[in-house]
Amino acid sequence: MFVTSTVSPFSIKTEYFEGPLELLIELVEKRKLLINNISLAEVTDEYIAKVSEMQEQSLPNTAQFITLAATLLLIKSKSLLPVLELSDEEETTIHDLEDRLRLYQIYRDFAQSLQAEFGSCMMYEPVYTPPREPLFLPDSLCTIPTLVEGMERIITNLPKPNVRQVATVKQAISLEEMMDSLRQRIERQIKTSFFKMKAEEPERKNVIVGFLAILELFKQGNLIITQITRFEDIQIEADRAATPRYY
Amino acid sequence: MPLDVLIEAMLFYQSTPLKKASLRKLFDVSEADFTHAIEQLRSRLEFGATRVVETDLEISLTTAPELSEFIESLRKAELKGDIGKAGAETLAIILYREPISRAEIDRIRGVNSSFILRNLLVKGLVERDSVGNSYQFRITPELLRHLGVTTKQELPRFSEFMTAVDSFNPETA
Amino acid sequence: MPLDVLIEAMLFYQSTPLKKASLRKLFDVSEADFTHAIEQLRSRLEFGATRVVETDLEISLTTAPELSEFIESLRKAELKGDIGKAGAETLAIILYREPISRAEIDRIRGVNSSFILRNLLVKGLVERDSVGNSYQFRITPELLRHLGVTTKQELPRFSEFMTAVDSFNPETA
Repeated sequence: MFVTSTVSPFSIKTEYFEGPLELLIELVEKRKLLINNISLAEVTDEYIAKVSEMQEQSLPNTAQFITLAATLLLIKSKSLLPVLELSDEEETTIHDLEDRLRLYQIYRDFAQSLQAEFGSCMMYEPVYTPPREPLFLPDSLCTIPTLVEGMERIITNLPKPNVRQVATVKQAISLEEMMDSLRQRIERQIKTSFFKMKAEEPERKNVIVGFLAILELFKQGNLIITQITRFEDIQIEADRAATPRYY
Repeated sequence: MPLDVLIEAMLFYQSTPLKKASLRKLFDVSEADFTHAIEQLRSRLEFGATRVVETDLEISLTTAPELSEFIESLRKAELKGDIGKAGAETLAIILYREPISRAEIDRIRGVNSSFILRNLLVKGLVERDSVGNSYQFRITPELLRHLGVTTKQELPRFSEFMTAVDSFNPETA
Repeated sequence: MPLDVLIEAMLFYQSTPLKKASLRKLFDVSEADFTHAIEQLRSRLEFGATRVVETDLEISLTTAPELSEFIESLRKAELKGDIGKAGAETLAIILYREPISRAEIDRIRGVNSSFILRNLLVKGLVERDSVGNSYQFRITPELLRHLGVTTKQELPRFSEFMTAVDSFNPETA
């Protein structure tokens, strides 16, 4: 695709995904899973690793990949941490993602058969042979001013790559920013040692990994979550006496 | 002269896709008569070298798909090119949903499609009409020629694909 | 594929008279088989819009003589209409950028220009030269005289337009 020609020849060549849905469906299918909350939670880490890689290589459309990463993280956080409260809007976004992905999968499957079919059995129009008798029929549009106007229209309609890039940069948030805001939100609901972890960890990327690891611990039951009364702080403890306590 | 012969003459003479609406206007016939004439033409040509390729708006006369290898042997080697994953995906969406705006295509693909649409326009595989402030995209006979079918309904797996997409409710489809 | 269909495909696709001797050589058939196939083709086409026209040496596919009046009216209509906005744009690119290939014209305009180019060719406003596998288009000397252009550089805003087109790189679009 066109990206290989714009990326410098020295960058590492990785499999290129044009859109976030394309990447997501690929990850789900690679594991032979159906599209649902469980499978989406399962591929979240790998999806995020991939987007983080894309961000480093400054590939196009990264912003759209990050938006989807945020939804995936919500799905994953909710599956590992059922106490996490989601807004109605977030519930809808999650539900819509599954539907969008299923629909996308149908189009993508059909596209694969189109791609295989394309050009394999061409039907041809006759070769065009211009008339032999030389005619010359200029009309009222064949004047220099009209043609200059035509040229102006063409130039106005040329795609403006730079304008588009600037617009994308403005709205783009980085993967780290997105993860940070989600982390803060979970912290508001649950007390954990995220702050401590962050202070000890200068590499932002590792904060993400740490965050995912903690979520993973919940799932594996290595942390105990206690909520004394409703609306009160949630206490998190390690499940083994030997490990240090988190609050 | 029967209408089907006149239409064939016109397609043969122009040897490029023509608007069905202009043909109907030229011959001053109803849609039913026109459709009937096209059917007659299709069945008359069945055992010959040519086929009628038809989209919602256009019609064209081309060589039969079974002749593709033979015609290719006559041509100077020419790159047919691959449409790529993104191109095929965009075409699949247009095939099902035409006429469709870029915004809707972007929504289904989850990514900006302006580059890919421009590419498909340049190749003549889709065309666009200006509707209000935006463009509506449609497939062209050129695309069907490349896929070796005379109508999109003939595409392998097309009805299966239609049913699958239809089963989604309209607001998400 | 039956021989008569192959011959029809060849005549339809090439849309120019072909040497009978070369066709026989291409299909590696005897004169009798060839003549028989032509007879079959003639009778199959009898009720359609096209006819096989044969001279001693050549063979071609044309519209039936009964349709000549109709075809003539099409030709006149085609010559009568003006080139339109799209025609003026295409003519403008050729004027400023000649010699230019169709692919390049399409790339700059962002749409397929093949139909428009035919119209400009028919009207004698542009001409084409075969270069390798493709064609290069130029303004005809008649139109240049009509426009009063002697050198491209004296065209209005020449360098401004050239810079704008040159700086457009579709790879990054």
